[in-house]
Amino acid sequence: MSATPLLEVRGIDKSFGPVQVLRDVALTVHPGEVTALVGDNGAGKSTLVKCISGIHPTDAGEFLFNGEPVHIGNPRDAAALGIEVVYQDLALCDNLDIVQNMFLGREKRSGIVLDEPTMEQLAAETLAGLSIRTVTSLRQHVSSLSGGQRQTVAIAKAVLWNSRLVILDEPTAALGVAQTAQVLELVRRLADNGLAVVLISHNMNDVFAVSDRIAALYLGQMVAQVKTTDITHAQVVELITAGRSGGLGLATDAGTGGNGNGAQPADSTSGGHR
Amino acid sequence: MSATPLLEVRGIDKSFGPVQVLRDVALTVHPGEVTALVGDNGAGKSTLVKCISGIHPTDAGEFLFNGEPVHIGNPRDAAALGIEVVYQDLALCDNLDIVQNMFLGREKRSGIVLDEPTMEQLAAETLAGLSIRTVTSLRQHVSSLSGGQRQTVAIAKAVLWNSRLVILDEPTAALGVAQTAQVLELVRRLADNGLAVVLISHNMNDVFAVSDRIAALYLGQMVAQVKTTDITHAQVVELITAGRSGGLGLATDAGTGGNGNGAQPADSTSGGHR
Amino acid sequence: MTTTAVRKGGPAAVTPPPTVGGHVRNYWSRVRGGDVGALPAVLGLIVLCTVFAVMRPSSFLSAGNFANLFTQGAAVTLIAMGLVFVLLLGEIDLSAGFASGVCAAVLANVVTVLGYPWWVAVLAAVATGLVIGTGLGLLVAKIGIPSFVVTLAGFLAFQGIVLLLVKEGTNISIRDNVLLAIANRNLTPTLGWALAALAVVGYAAVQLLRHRTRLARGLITDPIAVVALRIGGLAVILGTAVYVLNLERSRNVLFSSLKGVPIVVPVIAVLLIIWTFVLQRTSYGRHIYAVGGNREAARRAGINVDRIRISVFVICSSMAAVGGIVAASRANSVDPNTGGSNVLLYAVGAAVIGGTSLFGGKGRVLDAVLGGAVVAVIENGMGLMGYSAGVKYVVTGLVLLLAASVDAVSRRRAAATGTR
Amino acid sequence: MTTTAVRKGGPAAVTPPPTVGGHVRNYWSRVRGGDVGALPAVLGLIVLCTVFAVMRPSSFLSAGNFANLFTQGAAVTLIAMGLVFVLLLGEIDLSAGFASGVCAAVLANVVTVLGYPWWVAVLAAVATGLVIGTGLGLLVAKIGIPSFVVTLAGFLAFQGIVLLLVKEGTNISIRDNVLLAIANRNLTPTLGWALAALAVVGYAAVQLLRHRTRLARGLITDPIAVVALRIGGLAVILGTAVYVLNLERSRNVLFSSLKGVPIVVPVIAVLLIIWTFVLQRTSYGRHIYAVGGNREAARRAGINVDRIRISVFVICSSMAAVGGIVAASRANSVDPNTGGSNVLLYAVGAAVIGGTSLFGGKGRVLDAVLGGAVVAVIENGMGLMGYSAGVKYVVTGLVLLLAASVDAVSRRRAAATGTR
Amino acid sequence: GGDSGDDQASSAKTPKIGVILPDSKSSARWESADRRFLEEAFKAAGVQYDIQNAQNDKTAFQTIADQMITSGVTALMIVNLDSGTGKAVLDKAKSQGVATIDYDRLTLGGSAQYYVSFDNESVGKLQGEGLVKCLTDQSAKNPVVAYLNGSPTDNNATLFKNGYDSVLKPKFDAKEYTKGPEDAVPAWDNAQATTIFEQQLTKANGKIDAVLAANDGLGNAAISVLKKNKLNGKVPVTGQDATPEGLQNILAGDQCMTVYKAVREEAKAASDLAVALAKGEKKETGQTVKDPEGGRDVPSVLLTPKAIYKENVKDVIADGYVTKEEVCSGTYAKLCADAGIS
Ligand SMILES: Nc1ncnc2c1ncn2[C@@H]1O[C@H](COP(=O)(O)OP(=O)(O)OP(=O)(O)O)[C@@H](O)[C@H]1O
Ligand SMILES: Nc1ncnc2c1ncn2[C@@H]1O[C@H](COP(=O)(O)OP(=O)(O)OP(=O)(O)O)[C@@H](O)[C@H]1O
Ligand SMILES: [Mg+2]
Ligand SMILES: [Mg+2]
Repeated sequence: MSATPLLEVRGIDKSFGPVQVLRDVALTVHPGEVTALVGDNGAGKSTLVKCISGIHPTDAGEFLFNGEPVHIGNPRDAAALGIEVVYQDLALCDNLDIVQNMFLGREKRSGIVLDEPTMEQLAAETLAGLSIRTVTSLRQHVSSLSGGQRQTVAIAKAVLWNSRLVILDEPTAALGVAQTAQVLELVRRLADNGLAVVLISHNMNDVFAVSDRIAALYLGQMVAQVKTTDITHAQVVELITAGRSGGLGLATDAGTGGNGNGAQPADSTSGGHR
Repeated sequence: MSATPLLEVRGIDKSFGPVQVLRDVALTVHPGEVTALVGDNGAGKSTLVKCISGIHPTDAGEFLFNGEPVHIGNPRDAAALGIEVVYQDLALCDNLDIVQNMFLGREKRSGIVLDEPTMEQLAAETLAGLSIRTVTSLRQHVSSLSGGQRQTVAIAKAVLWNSRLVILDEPTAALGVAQTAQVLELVRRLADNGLAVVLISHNMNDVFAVSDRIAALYLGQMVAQVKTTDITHAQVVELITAGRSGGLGLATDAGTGGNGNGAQPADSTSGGHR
Repeated sequence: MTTTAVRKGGPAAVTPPPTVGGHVRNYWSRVRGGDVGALPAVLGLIVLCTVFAVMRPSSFLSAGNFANLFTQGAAVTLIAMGLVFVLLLGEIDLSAGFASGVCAAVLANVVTVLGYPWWVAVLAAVATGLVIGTGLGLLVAKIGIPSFVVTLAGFLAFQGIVLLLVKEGTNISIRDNVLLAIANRNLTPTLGWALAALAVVGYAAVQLLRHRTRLARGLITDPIAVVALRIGGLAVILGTAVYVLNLERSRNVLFSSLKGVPIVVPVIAVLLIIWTFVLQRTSYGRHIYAVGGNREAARRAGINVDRIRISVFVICSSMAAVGGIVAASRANSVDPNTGGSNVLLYAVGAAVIGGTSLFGGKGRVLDAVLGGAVVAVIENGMGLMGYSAGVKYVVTGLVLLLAASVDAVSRRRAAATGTR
Repeated sequence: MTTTAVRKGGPAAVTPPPTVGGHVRNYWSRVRGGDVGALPAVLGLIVLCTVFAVMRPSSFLSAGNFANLFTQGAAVTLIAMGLVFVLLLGEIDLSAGFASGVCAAVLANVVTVLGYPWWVAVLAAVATGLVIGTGLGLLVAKIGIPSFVVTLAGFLAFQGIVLLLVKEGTNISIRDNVLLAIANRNLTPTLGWALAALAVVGYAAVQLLRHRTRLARGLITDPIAVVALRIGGLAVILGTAVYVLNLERSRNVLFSSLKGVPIVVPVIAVLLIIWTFVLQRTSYGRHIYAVGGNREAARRAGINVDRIRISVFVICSSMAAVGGIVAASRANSVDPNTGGSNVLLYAVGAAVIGGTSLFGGKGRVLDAVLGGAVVAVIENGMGLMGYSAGVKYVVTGLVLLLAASVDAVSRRRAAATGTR
Repeated sequence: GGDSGDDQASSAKTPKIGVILPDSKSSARWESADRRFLEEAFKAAGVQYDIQNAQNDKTAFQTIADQMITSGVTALMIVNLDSGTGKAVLDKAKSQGVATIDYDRLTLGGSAQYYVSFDNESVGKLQGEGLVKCLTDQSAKNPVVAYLNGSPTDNNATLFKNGYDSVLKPKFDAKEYTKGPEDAVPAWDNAQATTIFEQQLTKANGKIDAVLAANDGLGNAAISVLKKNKLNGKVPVTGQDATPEGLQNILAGDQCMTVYKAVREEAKAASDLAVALAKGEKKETGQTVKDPEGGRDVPSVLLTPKAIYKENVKDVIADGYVTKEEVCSGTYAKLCADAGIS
């Protein structure tokens, strides 16, 4: 674990019309670590990810990347910082084939011409590492893929690049047994190579198997961010479903949107609202 | 377990253009039982479900419902037989709200006018049984729901009706811990009430927790259909990934599309191709 | 900022707006969140009217001009109302304009050439619309030709049929008084007031009944004060409109008197109410939205998608027939250009300006009326400006753009907050 | 039926079609599976040509008529080629027709009224197209007005601008020989053969190079025999066409000789190759498909969606300018109807008939050419039939429907197998 | 804009004349000639006026009429798009006490106080006679004559056709001439006319010896195809409207003749009547036209159109209808000089 976190977000508020989905959320992500983001359905996990990756503008909050304040206005900004995301709603172009989707926005070229052979080779290699055995052709449109195959393409797309932070929103939800194992192994390998990884999952076994830290969202508030070794399975489930567990989590039921977590040093600074 | 199966399909072939996805598949579903359908990514589980529910026409094969031969040409035919399906690619109308989606195609009416209050009440009650706590309003468009919330709406939609066979394609993939438990409990309850339930899942714990029988697909072939009590966790994983396990599964690697399963009585009849 | 717990309890837990203030706040944050409803179109309309009122104060703002507005926009609005149904499915009907021409030509032939009474002619015209719509719908839904191509073929063929029906280059006059009255006469002032009162009372009854039912079932409902406000609002708007239209607007009262609500106004109003009811309160309407939003999901829900697709073309062509009848009545005749020139583009434009999406799943019949009003105001206002032909086209385009950008900018937040 | 294991091995495991027979079988099952490519449009075209050839054997099948076909369809085809880009994003450009009119009017003014040389005029016309496209694109992408409304406003405004540019109703003649040559003159027979040979050699080089690269990398590739077959096919088609066009088609050889490939043919061919290259082989083209297929996914992949949206309008209007230049050349003059009447509908129709989707994400520039050919054949054939105006419209509509249903029926299996 | 009127209600008593022109595309005359000459005449008479163009759209036509009545015109002059709308407008105006004039086109069954026009049938007649003259000059034997009629939706096109048919039909019947292909050109669209004529030529296997084109635009379309087939100058083509382009084609020998309508005179006559009516005066025209539908004798001023051949192109220029600069540009300067245009 290194001293400066790779990404630090503070005081994030986000509303959709009358509904406030995130309130004063803070999150710290360290390089070389897998941070698991857990929370109930509708807690705001995907929304938080989309705020970080520049898809949704935030109502308030600040982003520090490598200790520097940054502004992420759209997905291009995020990509420029080296942030790669696998979204829960996969966001593949159904009218393009597997290779085209995997290299979308960052096509390999020779001159101005697309370098299809290179892309096809790279795609094949990456997919081979993800145990997907039933894809008939890499030139198949993604609309004809099974749920798990689509998921795999989205994951493969994100790990193709030399990024610094990889965020995976429920990447194994549609995957089979072998494929899930491969992805978890991949996640671990990425972190071991020095990348920061954020993993969203509802599967506690997976979370405890690969993560270094666990951050728990409850009804749009960050109720805890602790080391995986410092917390038990049961405690996490309690945090997810009730918002607190023992000393962790919300102080009172209708408290000010505090970040009652144990492992976050910059806690006091994130109280300010803009 | 009753004598005549509620649904029996035999000799199903299905190709998409040059790719044959299902070959000579047979499946038997009994009322009062949960039949788990397992298989690797791309094995053809969702395709089989879509053939049963009339979404895809089959190239060959026959359907027996309650022992009677039936033709299922489109989803309306399936609905008329009392077959309800939760699809993996949920198929909700993003431009409609939760209540409208749940009653789509079977709206409650008083006279010719839609009976909105009744529908709203029924929807609220059904959703309440599925532990979804973060839905702001039942009049929210489903496009604004989180992944798990959408999943829950789709499940709630399927169980609203007095059906005889409920098929759920990876229903818990996006669900949180508590919601998953609720859905599994619901699945069990449906079967105990005498319905036939088909559950597709990649999670072996869930499969063993609720199912009475397990049917395994491998590369488009049905390699086994056995009682859950007759098989072990490891054996199922082996069937999924390799297509056979001990005496179960494919006889040879390139065998004729046989149904080498133990628990299916009408095995010999399903060999005929049309 | 202290945050109160907004969400708790069961799945139906909602922030109930129990007070008027709360309701207003709720509405405002909905608007800010992009759920703007009719607001942008109305704003666009207000901007337009202001512009024209400033430039031509006496003529644009006169009672006579206000009455003209309705008859001028009626045919396009009626065709646009039918088009909304087709657009809701993400289809298009390019032939609607000339379909209205064909129906008008049938009307004229039956009433003038063959000499049948007016109601036979009207029935014949609407029946023609039904047949046309069925044909188009079958080709689209059963054979699977894209609606753009089918209706482009219809656009050409119907143009030819109109020509054949009116015998190449001449025109057929309409002399029947009932038919002529539709677009040219007015209700008596008393009848105008009576209909307005009926509308307000009916609206109040529906709203209050709904309020009571929902309260009784324990469902969330708007506070009674808001309901009363809505009813009051309608009463004020209708009252003002009827009052203005009942003013004397003859240029020369000695010659003749001219006052009252134009007959097309209740015609449009009744059709608006009927079609809105169909779309919002029947399962048929619900299915239209479903097929438009996600055809595959609708099919999986057991909806007979083909039937829905055919039916919208039938509705569209029938409304085109009604539009054609009004156009024929207004022109006192039918000629080969009836339903031609810009009628179709204006009708589709009206629906789109009102807020109906070309991609299906989003739209209301009211959109057609509001958008039709925008188109009518532009035509009406431009008619008062006295530009030469070229300049007039250019300015019309710019004014349309102005109205549309007011609309677009006020919808802006929708995209910003991700609610689309 | 014995099933051999079709799928095994790693993710890139595919059934390689190593033999010609295998390749043919593979193609056929792809067609049966709904992946039909250009086949339906070509079938429709064949049916149309057969119908006209049977009804008017001597005149329809003459070399002269074959040459006419190209010049008659050129302007619509060029505009349709640009429209494909806009349609690929699921947008529409209703103003393309009159935009071509504006550009043609600029051309005529610069060359005839101001007396500049032809190339200045062409540059001015294309520059006008660029400016128009940029304006439309900015309004759509930056202000967020639906493209239907923006281009409807453009449709009106440009109509006015054409009127103003041609001084409200007069024609401006074009007397410049170079400009007149574009749509009215032919290549010399030798040059025709040379260009055809060049095209075949170029195609062969590209195909063989690609084949070699893929083989070298160990990727799946078509068997060399199939590649050779394709090259041979192109050679035969081009050879026949050039041969027929190089036949003498003057009515009276004593007066003058008339033979060779019309100049518009290489113009269209070059633009077809350029734009196909852009769409299929550059990342810009890839991004157009991505934005059209799923705008949100494209945005998330870091594509600058606004820039893409603006650029397609620029391309569309520039191609409209080229179409306008050809139209002006063909008519020897520019009048207020240039780019008006049915030009726009025919152009969009051409793209859609060719197989481009109105919903975005699906289409090729070749579609515009094939669809343009369908439209041109219909107009050409109908011109030989000698019907009265009314009957002609009706029959044109029906013939269009015929061509489209051949297309729809041959696409049928696509829907049946679920591959769309 | 030509609206010289202020927008005040007080203007109700002062005379104000509204004019509705039909379109700007079927013929160049409406916007480039009629508007100009009417404006000149009204300005000279010192009355307020408002001239608008309905762009071939009946709805717009009625809307403009409504607006003019609303804005207080005292006399309304219309060129109807068809008799139905025309009648509706005239009747409405009459019921509001507004005086009315039919300009150029008679509204059948209408109620206009005056009718001022060229005789459209005689325009067609001149075209027919012109074609016969050119063919006779060429001493053509049994020539094949193709027709390019005007818009099928335009009643005037029918009237022109009646005119030239009255001249040519006897020739066809007498087997002196052969009737070639005949097509109507939708919306008078020149681009479509090009294709239509090209197909006529293909259909006739190149055997077309004369083209009766209903106006100069259609004529030019035919000429462009003839040029392509190197037949220009050998096949006489007619026209109408005396546009600069048509006159140039005549000078170059590609077009046989055009029909010139002295719009200035027509405009002058109409504006005189309108000014009188607007002031509440009555004027005698000494001539009437029978309305076949209403059975009414409408007081009329009828002007005669004039056939223009190479010899008298200069008359059009001398009249100020087109300028010498418009016609005699570039290569045409020499041709102009040859034709005696100075
Ligand atoms: N575009 C939107 N408009 C309105 N509300 C939204 C929108 N997107 C999300 N929400 C709401 O925000 C809340 C959080 O959604 P989010 O998708 O972040 O949940 P999540 O934690 O990812 O849940 P899950 O585990 O089910 O994926 C939900 O209540 C959802 O209804
Ligand atoms: N419409 C289609 N066109 C072509 N191929 C298809 C189509 N639908 C599915 N396939 C192919 O059929 C195979 C089986 O797909 P299916 O969706 O049934 O898998 P599955 O067992 O449900 O997998 P998962 O667990 O990933 O959901 C896959 O290889 C897929 O690529
Ligand atoms: Mg989520
Ligand atoms: Mg599946």
